[in-house]
Amino acid sequence: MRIDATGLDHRTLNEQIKTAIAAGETEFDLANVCGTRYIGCGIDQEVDIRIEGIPGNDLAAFMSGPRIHCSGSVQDSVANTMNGGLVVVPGHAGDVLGYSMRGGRVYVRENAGYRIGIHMKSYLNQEPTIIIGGRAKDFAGEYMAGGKLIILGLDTPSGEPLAGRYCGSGMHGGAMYVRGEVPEAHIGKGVSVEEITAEDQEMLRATLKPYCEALGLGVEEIMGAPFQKLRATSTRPHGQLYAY
Amino acid sequence: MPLSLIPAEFNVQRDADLCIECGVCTRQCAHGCQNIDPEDGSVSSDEKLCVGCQRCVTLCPTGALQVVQRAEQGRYHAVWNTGARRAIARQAESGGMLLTGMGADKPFPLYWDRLFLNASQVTNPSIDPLREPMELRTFLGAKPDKIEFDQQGKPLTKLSPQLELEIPVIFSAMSYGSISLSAAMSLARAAAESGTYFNTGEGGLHRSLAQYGSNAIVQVASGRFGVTPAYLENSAAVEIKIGQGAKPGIGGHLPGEKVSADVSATRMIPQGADAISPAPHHDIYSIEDLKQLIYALKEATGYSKPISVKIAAVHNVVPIASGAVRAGADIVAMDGVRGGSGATPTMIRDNVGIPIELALGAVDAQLRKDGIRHRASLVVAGGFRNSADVMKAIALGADAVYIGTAALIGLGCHMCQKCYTGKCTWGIATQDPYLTKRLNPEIGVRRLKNLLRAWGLEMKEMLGGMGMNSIDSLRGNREMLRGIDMTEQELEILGVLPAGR
Amino acid sequence: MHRLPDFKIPAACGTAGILDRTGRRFNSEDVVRAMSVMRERGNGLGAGFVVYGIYPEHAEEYALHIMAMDQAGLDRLREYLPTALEVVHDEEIPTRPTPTIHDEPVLWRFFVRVPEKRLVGVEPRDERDYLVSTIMFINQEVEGAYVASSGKNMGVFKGVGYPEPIAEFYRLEEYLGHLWVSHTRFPTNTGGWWGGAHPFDVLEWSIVHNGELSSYGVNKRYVESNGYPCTLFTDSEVISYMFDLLCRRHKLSIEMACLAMACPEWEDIDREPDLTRKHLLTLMRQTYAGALLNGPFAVIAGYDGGMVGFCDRLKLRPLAAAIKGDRSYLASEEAAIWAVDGEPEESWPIDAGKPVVFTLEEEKVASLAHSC
Amino acid sequence: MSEKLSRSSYDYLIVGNSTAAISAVEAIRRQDQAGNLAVVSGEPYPAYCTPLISYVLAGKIPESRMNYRRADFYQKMRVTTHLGHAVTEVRPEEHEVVLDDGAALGYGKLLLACGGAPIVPDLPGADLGGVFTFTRYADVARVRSWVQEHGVQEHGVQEAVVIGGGMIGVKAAEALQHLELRTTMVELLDRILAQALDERGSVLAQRALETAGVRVLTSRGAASLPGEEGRVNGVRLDTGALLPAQMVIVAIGVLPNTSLAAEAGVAVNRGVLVDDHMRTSLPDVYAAGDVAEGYDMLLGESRPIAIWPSAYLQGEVAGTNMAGGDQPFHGSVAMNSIQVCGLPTISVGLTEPARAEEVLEYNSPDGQNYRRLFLRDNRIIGAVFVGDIDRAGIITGLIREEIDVSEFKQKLIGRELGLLSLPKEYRKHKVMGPGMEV
Amino acid sequence: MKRIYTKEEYCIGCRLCEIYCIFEHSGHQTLVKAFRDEENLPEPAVMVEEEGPISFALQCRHCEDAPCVAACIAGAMTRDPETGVVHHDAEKCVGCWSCVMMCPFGGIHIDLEEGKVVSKCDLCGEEGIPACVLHCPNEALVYE
Repeated sequence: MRIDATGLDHRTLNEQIKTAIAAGETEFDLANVCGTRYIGCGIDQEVDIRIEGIPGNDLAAFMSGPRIHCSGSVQDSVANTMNGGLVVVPGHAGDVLGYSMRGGRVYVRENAGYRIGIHMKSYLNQEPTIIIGGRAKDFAGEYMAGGKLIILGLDTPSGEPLAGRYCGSGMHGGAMYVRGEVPEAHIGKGVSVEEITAEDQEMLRATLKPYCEALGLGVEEIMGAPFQKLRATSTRPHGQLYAY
Repeated sequence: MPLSLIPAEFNVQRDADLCIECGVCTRQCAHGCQNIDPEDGSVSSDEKLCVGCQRCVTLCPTGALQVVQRAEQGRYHAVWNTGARRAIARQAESGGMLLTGMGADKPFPLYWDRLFLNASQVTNPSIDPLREPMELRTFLGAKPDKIEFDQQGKPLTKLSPQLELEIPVIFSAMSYGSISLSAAMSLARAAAESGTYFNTGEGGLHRSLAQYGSNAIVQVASGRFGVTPAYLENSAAVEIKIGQGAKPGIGGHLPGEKVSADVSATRMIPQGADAISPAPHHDIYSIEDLKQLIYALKEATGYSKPISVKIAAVHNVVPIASGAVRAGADIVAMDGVRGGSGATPTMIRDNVGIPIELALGAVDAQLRKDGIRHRASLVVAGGFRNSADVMKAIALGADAVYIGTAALIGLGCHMCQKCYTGKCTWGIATQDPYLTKRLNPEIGVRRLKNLLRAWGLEMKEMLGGMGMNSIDSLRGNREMLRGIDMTEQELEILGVLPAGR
Repeated sequence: MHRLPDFKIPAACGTAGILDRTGRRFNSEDVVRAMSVMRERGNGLGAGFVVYGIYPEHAEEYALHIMAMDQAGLDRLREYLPTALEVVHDEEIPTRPTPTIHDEPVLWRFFVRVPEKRLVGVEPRDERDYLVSTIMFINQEVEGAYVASSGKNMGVFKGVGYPEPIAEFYRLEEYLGHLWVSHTRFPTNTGGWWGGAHPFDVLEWSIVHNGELSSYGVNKRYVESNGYPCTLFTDSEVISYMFDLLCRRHKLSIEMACLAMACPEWEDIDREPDLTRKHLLTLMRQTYAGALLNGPFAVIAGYDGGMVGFCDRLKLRPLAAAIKGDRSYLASEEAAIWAVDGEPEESWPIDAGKPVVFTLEEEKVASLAHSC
Repeated sequence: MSEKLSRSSYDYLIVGNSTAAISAVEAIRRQDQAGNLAVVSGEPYPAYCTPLISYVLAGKIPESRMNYRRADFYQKMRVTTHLGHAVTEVRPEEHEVVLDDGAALGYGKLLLACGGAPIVPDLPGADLGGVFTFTRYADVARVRSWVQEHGVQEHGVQEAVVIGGGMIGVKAAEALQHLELRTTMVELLDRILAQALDERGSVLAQRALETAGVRVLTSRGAASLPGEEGRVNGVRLDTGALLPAQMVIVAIGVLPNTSLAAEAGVAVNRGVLVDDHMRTSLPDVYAAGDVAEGYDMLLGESRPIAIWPSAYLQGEVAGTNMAGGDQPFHGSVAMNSIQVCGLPTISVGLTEPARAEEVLEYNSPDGQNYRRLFLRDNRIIGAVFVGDIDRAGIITGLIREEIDVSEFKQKLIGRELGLLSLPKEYRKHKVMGPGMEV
Repeated sequence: MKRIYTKEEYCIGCRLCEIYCIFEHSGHQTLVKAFRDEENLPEPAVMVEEEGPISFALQCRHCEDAPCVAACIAGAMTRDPETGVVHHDAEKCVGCWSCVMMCPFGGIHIDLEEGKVVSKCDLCGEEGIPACVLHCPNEALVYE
């Protein structure tokens, strides 16, 4: 189903999509999207949504199932509290990407903004994955409680850090994998930097495979460079704060 | 280990003439204070461990026990009283922030007690609620400005989604995790059976409570625990928690040891890991971000549920509340400085925020002035003790009231303020299976229903006394209030006349 | 003229209204006779009349009846008025010295139009809204002047005293109108204030009221947040604004407006079998919770199309309705109606919460009551 | 027709007056308040508590406590009693029985609950005075009068021998010892109570008897009973040794009283054969109690199980079905609770280690308490409790319900046995029965 | 018949049921006096089993098919055909422990020295609410 988003407000657009899903439609091509918010929000069916243009904030918020393919870049708060599904971004992403994301995957080809992957968490077989092709700004993986946040640093000019300051501060679960190094001064309290194990290596290869397929990259090329792994030193970062 | 300098807080008095050494006290104490000698069966108390929860006192079959707060210890000092010295000793020994539970225990001015309700005498009749219908039914949600009709006289105006309350009292946010499942179950069932609502807090909705979804206000807090499309769907309303009266500006933190298998499943986080709710929502850094989240939730729920925004009453609560209404909130919940909590740093609880009375008076007035009062309902929270407090709040302009502490006391809480230890001997603020059993939800539900019924009866009586038969006529009716012992400014903020005028 | 009180004074009252549905005009004698029967319902501290159809020569202008505390007050008004309105004509309201009537204010009437240019840039572009805000401005800001009535082809005559001397004072027997509504008052405080007497009026809406709204505070804040600052601390003021708000601004029918003000109880709504109506009532109660009048009241509202009488949901105050010939009557006591023209053809005490609307029509009104 | 009028006729006739008969009466009355009902017994007493005869003999309880039911039982149940008249013949064709006085009683349904009779061995001297069996109320009087008659004489009764170390023998020996006779027990097998207890149980029981003063000789048989003047004066053992005794109680077992049934043409094996509704091979004739063969759940075969609870339950099933109900008998499990001179012992089911695949054992540190569980196929098939028997019934329940205990068997053998030892679900659905929510 | 129901999940292990059972059968007017009279302190007919967080009170279930009645060789255990209550006549009891052997709940309390069953729930004389139920602070025992 093709929907021309020109002049459509988000409520109307989403209603059209939801109505069509209820009627059995599984594929959507949204044309001329320019800043429409909440695309895919709250949808819990496995449908395909292709977006031509630039979607607005809260793309894929509270989403649980759809596969969203964007044509270029996206704005802020993408995959907010996302429960499942896929978001593929060939361009860059704004701030607060994947906040409190519990499941599904977000693939960004280029850079991402500030505060990405905050409070990501995993539960049982739900494990959220965010892969950033380029770099991330400050506060990446803050309060991270589960899942995988992978930063590849592709096309990084020399001297540019792969992740900004306070990377992983308050982290108490999950892991960040950085292809290259995060400057020590940028690494948050309670985060340890570890070497990649053979197991990690396998996991990364498997995780990156669909990413590379979706964005036309070579897995082995990416795997060729060394990764480091950032993990929480404790699942109880604030155990010592209080007088009981 | 060096000697602890923290003085005992309580004196456990056991009347030897009455004690039959049955050992009930020793089995009920969760803090290790009451002990039975395995050799001769004699019972004794280690007073340093006593938290004053009164469990042993209540269960003692012969009334042999009394637990009383110790008088000031050592030399009297008006400033450096025992409490202040005890706090310092605790910190000197632990190096940690002082933690506490329940609402602030400092003697803040209670404006409720300085406000008086009106009653009819001669010039208009009071109404007898025993004989005549007395309406407490309240709807929460955005109301239309006016109703428009088509040519045939059919109303064109559509009503926004509403919560329908048979009594304008809601059980406020208490998460499963901070309270036991039995307590949560009691609240949920009592709400359902009394025609009101309970609030999940940010603990998710336990599977056994799913059946009460239509009476659940589900919270979306910064940790987003348990927030899934299904969670949002199975609810009566969704509440974005920005702040809490007991700890404005700071986040929440359920220690890993309380994250049991069941709590983990409900919050959808790993067992044993800390459940941290950061201070801010990292997707809300401004009022337009709030609007973005409000509409994200409206989209996610198909515009079928009211979206509430809960904020702590702080200094600039007026523009915040006004902003929330303009951002599309259907309900604005405000929690005052006396609001409760299962765990909060004492200094924050007792020093940050403002009383709900003043916040309500100011917010309601401003929203009316702005002509947007109908666009959101106001729910207020923070230390509502009785039906008169509720009536006064409604007269000040609230649509409904959240009660937390009152509900917990109804369930059996004895205000020892040790919720954060997870050793609640009343089975309320604990996940210890030995302790949670103590709250039988059958009893809990009955007690809460009784409480609401009793308040409802009183409210109807007061309403009738004021010559009204609908709570609608009290809402914002500040004519029904008079103040005493207040400054002109306080009176002005509350919008009430002094008693005698 | 005493100063305006700054608090609400409870009062009990007697009311009467007489409408000639064919529009035939008559003088004050009938309504005064009706009021005389109900002398016990007042205590001489306030009475008044509203009469519709008295200024056919100025039918297109708004008649502002002004009560000024003194000449200075009137002067201030004279100074202000032309800045806001176009004054077509003005004159003193004729009175005659009457025993027991004293402390009268300066009484003047202005026939005004709203100049087109005034509406430029005003949202919404409605001359009546403009006029309302102008009246509100006068009442609040022009010291010593108060607008007692402001509708077209009608006027309010009121003061401190019993109805008969007030009528005599204002020389009401000289006026002819098709609708007369009167009120006598029993305020509980000692002092009466001319402006505080009934009827209350805003534009063509005039209200006489017997009762005591427990919900006054709510209703006041409701109309205030809709742009009607309440300056007089009387229920009637609030009700008159309510009618203007609901009927003119919200375009509700009179029946709907009354429904908003005296909507059925939830118990009845819950039992309502007609789902469309149930939806309407639910919508009404939720939207107009602030308009719901609670506590005892019996209101006669006059307007350019007739009059409506309605009582609270529990019928705590009396109001009777009657029809005889071309005339329709409303009064606190049925005897007041009999006193005018003997036994009516039909008469009935009106039902709780159900308005009785008598409209001005060419044909005779066939139905008795427009209950909704 | 006229013949039938000349004799008494009952809708329900019960031969026998012990536990099976009484529970049958109660069961019939639960079903049928109207039908007429009679009990006929050769013993002249109202139903009494057979196992208590040793207590009466020992003087531990007065005779007044022998009644199994209250004095008004037969009246309340509207039962006609024909006591003191044994049935000599059953005539199934005529639907009647004949009593020893020649009277005939007609029946609609007949229950044979005539119990068992003690085995009297074919020993020389077994007919001498002072040689008794000990299964009936009358035996108490006989023993007691023998002791009283001869106790004052020079050669009065001072020594007694009990032949047989089974349950009856043990209780008899305990009673005799209580009467301050020097008592010796002779048991053919290598241990006493061999049918009930396992070896260690037997050792503990024997020790208790010995502590009380009873001399116990195992692996010995009686060869003859010498005597003079028609009175027994000793027991000659198969070893040749002579035990002097002025009184001998023979307690080597009980056999079902099948002759009446067999003569009437009822199919009989070791006991009267019955189906699971307690019906015999003849129409309208039922059998229950010690006379019948009951289904042994653990052995998976029918055999006479001469134990009190089984008799009671069979009687109840028979009575229910006679009166038109439909209640099957699920079988029973051998079990005995015997207090041996103050030492409580309970055994349930199969307590021979050879039959078990697994044996769990508990001994208290002080040696006072002993517990053993015998398992096969993850189910308990037998249990022995000595000393601390408080919660033994829980195990009985597990045996009777054939519960798979593989998940929690270790908890059953720990020090504290309780319902807590059982899994929650089982607590809820099986053992707790009505009124338990877990 | 009315029965005492045990709700294991709400039994808090306080053992007040035992205490009030003792008091009820002590013949004393006050709890304190009952416990002071140690010589005549009755055994409770209700017993709390407890292990960690699991606990429940147990008393005679007054079973429909009462195996203790079947087992009793002394006629001391009887089941009232009308009320369904299983009675124990301590006078008749000889301490053979057959009932103990048969009770699948282990709900019969014995005294080896006395040589008899010393307490078995009698539903407090079947009048009113049994003491254990009445005093259960958490309604883990109900009588219905």
